[in-house]
Amino acid sequence: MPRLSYRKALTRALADELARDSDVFLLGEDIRVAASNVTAGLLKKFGPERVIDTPLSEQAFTSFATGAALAGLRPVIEFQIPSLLFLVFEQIVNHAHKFPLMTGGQCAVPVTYLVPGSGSRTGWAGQHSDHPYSLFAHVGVTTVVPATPADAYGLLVSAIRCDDPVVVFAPAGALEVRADVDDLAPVPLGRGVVRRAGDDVTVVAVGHLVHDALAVAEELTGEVSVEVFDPRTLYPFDVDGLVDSVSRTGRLVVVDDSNRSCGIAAEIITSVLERVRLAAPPRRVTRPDGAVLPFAPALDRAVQPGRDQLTAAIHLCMKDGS
Amino acid sequence: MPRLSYRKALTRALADELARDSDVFLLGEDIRVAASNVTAGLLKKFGPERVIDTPLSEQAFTSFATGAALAGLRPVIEFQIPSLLFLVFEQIVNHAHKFPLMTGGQCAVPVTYLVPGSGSRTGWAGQHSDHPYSLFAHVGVTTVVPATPADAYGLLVSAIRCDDPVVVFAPAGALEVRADVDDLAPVPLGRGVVRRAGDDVTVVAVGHLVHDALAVAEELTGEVSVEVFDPRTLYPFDVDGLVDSVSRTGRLVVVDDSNRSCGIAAEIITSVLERVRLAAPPRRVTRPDGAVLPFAPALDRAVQPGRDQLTAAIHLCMKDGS
Amino acid sequence: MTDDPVRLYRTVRLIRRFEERAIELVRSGHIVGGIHPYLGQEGIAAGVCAALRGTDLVTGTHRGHGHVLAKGADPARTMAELCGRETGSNRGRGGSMHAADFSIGVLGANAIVGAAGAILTGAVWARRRRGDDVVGATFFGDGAVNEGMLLEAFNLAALWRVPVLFVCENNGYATTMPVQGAVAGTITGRAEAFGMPAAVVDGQDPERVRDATAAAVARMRAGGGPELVEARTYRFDAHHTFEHSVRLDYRPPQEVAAGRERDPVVIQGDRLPEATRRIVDAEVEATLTAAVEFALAGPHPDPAGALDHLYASGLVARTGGG
Amino acid sequence: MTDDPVRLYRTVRLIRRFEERAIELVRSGHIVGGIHPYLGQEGIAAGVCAALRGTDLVTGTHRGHGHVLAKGADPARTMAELCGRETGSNRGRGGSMHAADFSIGVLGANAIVGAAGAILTGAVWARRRRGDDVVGATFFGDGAVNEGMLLEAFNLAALWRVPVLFVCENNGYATTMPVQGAVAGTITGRAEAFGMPAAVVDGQDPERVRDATAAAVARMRAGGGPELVEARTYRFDAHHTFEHSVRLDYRPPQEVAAGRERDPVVIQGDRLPEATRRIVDAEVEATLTAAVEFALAGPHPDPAGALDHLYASGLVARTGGG
Ligand SMILES: Cc1ncc(C[n+]2csc(CCOP(=O)(O)OP(=O)(O)O)c2C)c(N)n1
Ligand SMILES: Cc1ncc(C[n+]2csc(CCOP(=O)(O)OP(=O)(O)O)c2C)c(N)n1
Ligand SMILES: [Mg+2]
Ligand SMILES: [Mg+2]
Repeated sequence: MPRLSYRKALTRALADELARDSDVFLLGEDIRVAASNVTAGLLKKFGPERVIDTPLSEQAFTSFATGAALAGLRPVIEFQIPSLLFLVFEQIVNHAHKFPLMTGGQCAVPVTYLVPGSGSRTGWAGQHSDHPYSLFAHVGVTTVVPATPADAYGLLVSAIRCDDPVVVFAPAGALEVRADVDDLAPVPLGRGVVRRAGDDVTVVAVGHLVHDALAVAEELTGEVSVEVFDPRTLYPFDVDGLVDSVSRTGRLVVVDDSNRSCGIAAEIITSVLERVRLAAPPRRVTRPDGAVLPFAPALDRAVQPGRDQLTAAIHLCMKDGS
Repeated sequence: MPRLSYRKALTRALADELARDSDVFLLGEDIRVAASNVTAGLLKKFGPERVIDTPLSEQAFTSFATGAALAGLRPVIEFQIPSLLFLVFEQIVNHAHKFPLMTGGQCAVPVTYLVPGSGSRTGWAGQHSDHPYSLFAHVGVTTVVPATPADAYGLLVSAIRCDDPVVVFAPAGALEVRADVDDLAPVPLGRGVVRRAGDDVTVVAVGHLVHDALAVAEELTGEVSVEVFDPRTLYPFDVDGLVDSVSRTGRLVVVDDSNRSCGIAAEIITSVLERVRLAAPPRRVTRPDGAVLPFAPALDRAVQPGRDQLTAAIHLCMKDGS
Repeated sequence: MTDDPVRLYRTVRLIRRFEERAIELVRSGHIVGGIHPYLGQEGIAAGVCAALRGTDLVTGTHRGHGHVLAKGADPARTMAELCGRETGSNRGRGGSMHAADFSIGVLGANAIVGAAGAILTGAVWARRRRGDDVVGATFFGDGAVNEGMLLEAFNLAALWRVPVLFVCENNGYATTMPVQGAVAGTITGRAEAFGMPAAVVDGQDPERVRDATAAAVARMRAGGGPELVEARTYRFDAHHTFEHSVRLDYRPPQEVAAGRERDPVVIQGDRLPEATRRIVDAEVEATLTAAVEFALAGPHPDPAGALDHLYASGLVARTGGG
Repeated sequence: MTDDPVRLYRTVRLIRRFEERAIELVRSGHIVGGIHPYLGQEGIAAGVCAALRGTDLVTGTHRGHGHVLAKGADPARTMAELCGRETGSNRGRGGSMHAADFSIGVLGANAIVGAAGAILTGAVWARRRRGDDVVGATFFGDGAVNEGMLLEAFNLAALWRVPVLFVCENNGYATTMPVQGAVAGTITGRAEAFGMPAAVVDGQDPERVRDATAAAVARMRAGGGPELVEARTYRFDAHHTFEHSVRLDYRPPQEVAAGRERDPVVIQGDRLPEATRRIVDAEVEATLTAAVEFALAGPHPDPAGALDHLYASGLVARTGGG
């Protein structure tokens, strides 16, 4: 049972898919020397035709990948900063996502957009600390946010094999997570998992916050029995899986590191309410509306959802209702 | 009591603000000849220094406006297509929106982004038919979607006077609305309005769908007493105003023309649930998840929220609950 | 290729008459949303595609029927697409601005100015990587050379020596914006700045266009990198058929009259014996009569299939009802 | 300006020592998130800003301390900003990549490559429209010339004859990507393509940079349009201080050694009598000792103010708690 880091799991997923399928190739900035460390060793193993460094032309290389996908390849793009997705939003949403329907089904666009280090990397400030996964859930591009090394591996593999564009957010707060991993296997897109069973309340946590939710759940042992649900994929969301959990617990708290308004927390709450009658009003812990992360570390932390907030939300949720 | 069209109301708002404040100027594509008809007559009245046609360089002219705003002016940009906002998403979100916080309050970025003809203009197909207002509500840029000529005037005026960036969506489905307008006045940002009083259910409708909601409410007279709430501004959302309405009716249905997942409907429902206990599960009528509007008119219509769907949702909501 | 002049004439004549018939169908309401007529620019698509092979790849623009037809698309299925029929090339999902036929290398018209260059570059690169001896041609207007994403594509293609012919159709205007008001420097200069050979050619003469393309394609097939051809042309009709009902004042009538004097259909027609021309004209008429009949006889798509092909992976989107 | 050589020396020396002290503070953990050292490139900021007036405007990059200091920013408040203190130029909200001081025309460093050019163009245009006789200088790297948004800005500035000096700091690499691997054609050629005069200058010699800038600024103040200067330079240290702990293999040691030989501090220092240099060095040391003291003595911002300045309009964002 080898111990695997989240980052290494991403590397393994890339290596395995590159080895398995000659149509897979990597594009990105500084991926040959592996500045982000995710592509470490891949140039040597797969050569410069499969691991391609690009000029700083995010829009063009994103659409270049769309074209390559239209011609049958399976590009994986690494983005150095989450906000680069803002820069290529048009290329992903207006082209990669829309081509299959607009052409009446003549094509597929299997591109994977990988963002290692999404969310706050303390000290990188306002333009480098976004967590824009809810935007992709809104436009309807498959969006995954793995929390564990095994999922980082399994979801990235599934993303690469998926015939649609998939955005993979690897939160900075999860990159250093290590775990004993029995066997590496694809993890199906669109399927959540209960990380910890509980009876009183279901906490849905996204990405690195799964670990915070588990810690809070432990802390509350004896007081509140917390079930932790990790959706893994944000779009399409595993509403069935979550409804199953909430039907048992009757209470719902969501913790997510994107902005509050129109974030995934609102979607999760609404989707559940459409199907389940809750015993108490649902709660969400998120970034503030319109959040811009300030530079100073204490301010940066203050803008991200924290364990104290989650604990407080769980307590409030337990106090409320019938 | 002159009869005013929605489109003309936009023109009047631009003309009045150009006349009132010499710092206001317009930027856009084909605005001198007024291809969209919104800027009709303005070149003649205010000259080529205030009404500026740009090359097709959306990213540069959007940031040019940011710079002009930093230097004290109040640019208004007209965008010809809603999806052009995807193309300049980075420029708005990463720069215009973030400059004040990142500089520690050294500046303001009062830019107005005006999209006349958002949503489907039948026959314009997949890349021209988006309604991306929920994206801006998520990132926290002030977002307004006026439904009536008076609001088109009043909200656009307020947007231009606002010290923050504001996106103004003028839905294609509302542009031809005409109304008797007593007097033209600024409409405060962030304040919704009850368009029709009712007792049984509150229907929140966004933009042009306000008119559909009013029509459905009329149709249901005698059967269900429908209150129609028009938020006008989607971010910041007038939760107080809506809570006031829903506290009375106890039931909530939202109809909105953006995609379902992480759309404004989910936000509205969640925000209300955080404050009000409902008598029945809330309902939403939206575009489907990940919607791309197909070209053929019947398909295009099928993907937009319709009156029948709203009627059905109201009926379901009335049947449910206590 | 002794019949080349005839084939070229057939192509320009076919496009000419296709557009005229399409405009009739716009007027009669069979084509919803209007079209961007290619009238006057037929020589470019015809000349370029005459120098390409069937397996080569092309992308078009919003003014895209000519590109598609010249590359060999079936006029009947293309017309059916414009009419939004199930029998259309895109099953009625794309319409005028997205007509595509992947089976003959037409990766689609594209409604976003400047967007297709990078897509085509990626597609050609991918096909060559798989061992196919293909080149590509991407059409765009004089307005597109101001879009950063296209300039980024110039750089990528030049850097990676992808054999793509960038075909700039300089018709003097981007909608109503004259090229001199939008393009600092020159169009060919922009290509040369990226180390790409660039030539100006008379776009009204199909043979000149063909010869320039053939020369460039020969260099590209021999291992050369991308090139640019600026084809000087004139748009005989409206930017879009909406101008047929709304007068926009931007081209002096004398200029339009002068521009229309050099007609590619006449120029090429004059190279043929009268009798041959008559035969071709009759063939084209028959083809288009059949095309219009085919188009109008085609079934309208069933709204139940409005979201067909939204996801190539088989993912089924949640619909928008309450 | 007889003391010009001294002032230039003081500036390069100040930047050099500022960076060295900042690196110490990174090592000691006082600066969180690291910095992009400007070491080796000091001659460019110093030379450019020496030819500007106090009222002129500049924007910098992620490698931005030099630009800010050369334009006259207070080293103490800048260092406090890097340390995330309330006493920093941006109240600790911006950090290294966003240091700004609008009072002296520093519209900020900017962490998005290629983004600032259009912003500065708009700001200079706006100030001139208000009657102020200002010009601007925007710094960017060799990587930025591949960003479409910057190339669009070249076009806008050239077209509208906005007096902006585009200063390309060509240090041979964009992170680890060599300029030859990323830039097809030449950097100056790209400017010339937009009709902009462009010159290559030795960026290691502050006086050469100053002279080239002075000549360009004189032409611009006399009514000329924008110009570009490509300053050839070499980055003496890491792309970012994270390289101090993670070895990235992309610059041969001999190249680094050779690059470090032409040191702008030495080149300019050699122009001064030894005694003068000592006096300046002592002054700079004193300034920086005071700056570091000031920085470290400054209070950390109160997390309660984490969202201060998010909205210039006074809008108060909802927080993220449950
Ligand atoms: C990125 C983008 N900006 C604006 C538009 C709206 N628009 C459609 S066609 C057009 C003019 C294009 O001009 P040009 O490139 O010269 O092509 P032409 O129409 O002359 O063939 C504009 C502005 C668009 N579709 N995409
Ligand atoms: C648009 C964008 N792409 C990528 C990055 C990540 N990044 C930061 S600095 C940098 C290299 C910039 O190179 P260059 O422009 O030559 O400036 P230098 O660092 O050499 O000063 C990269 C890729 C970014 N900040 N912005
Ligand atoms: Mg044109
Ligand atoms: Mg560089």
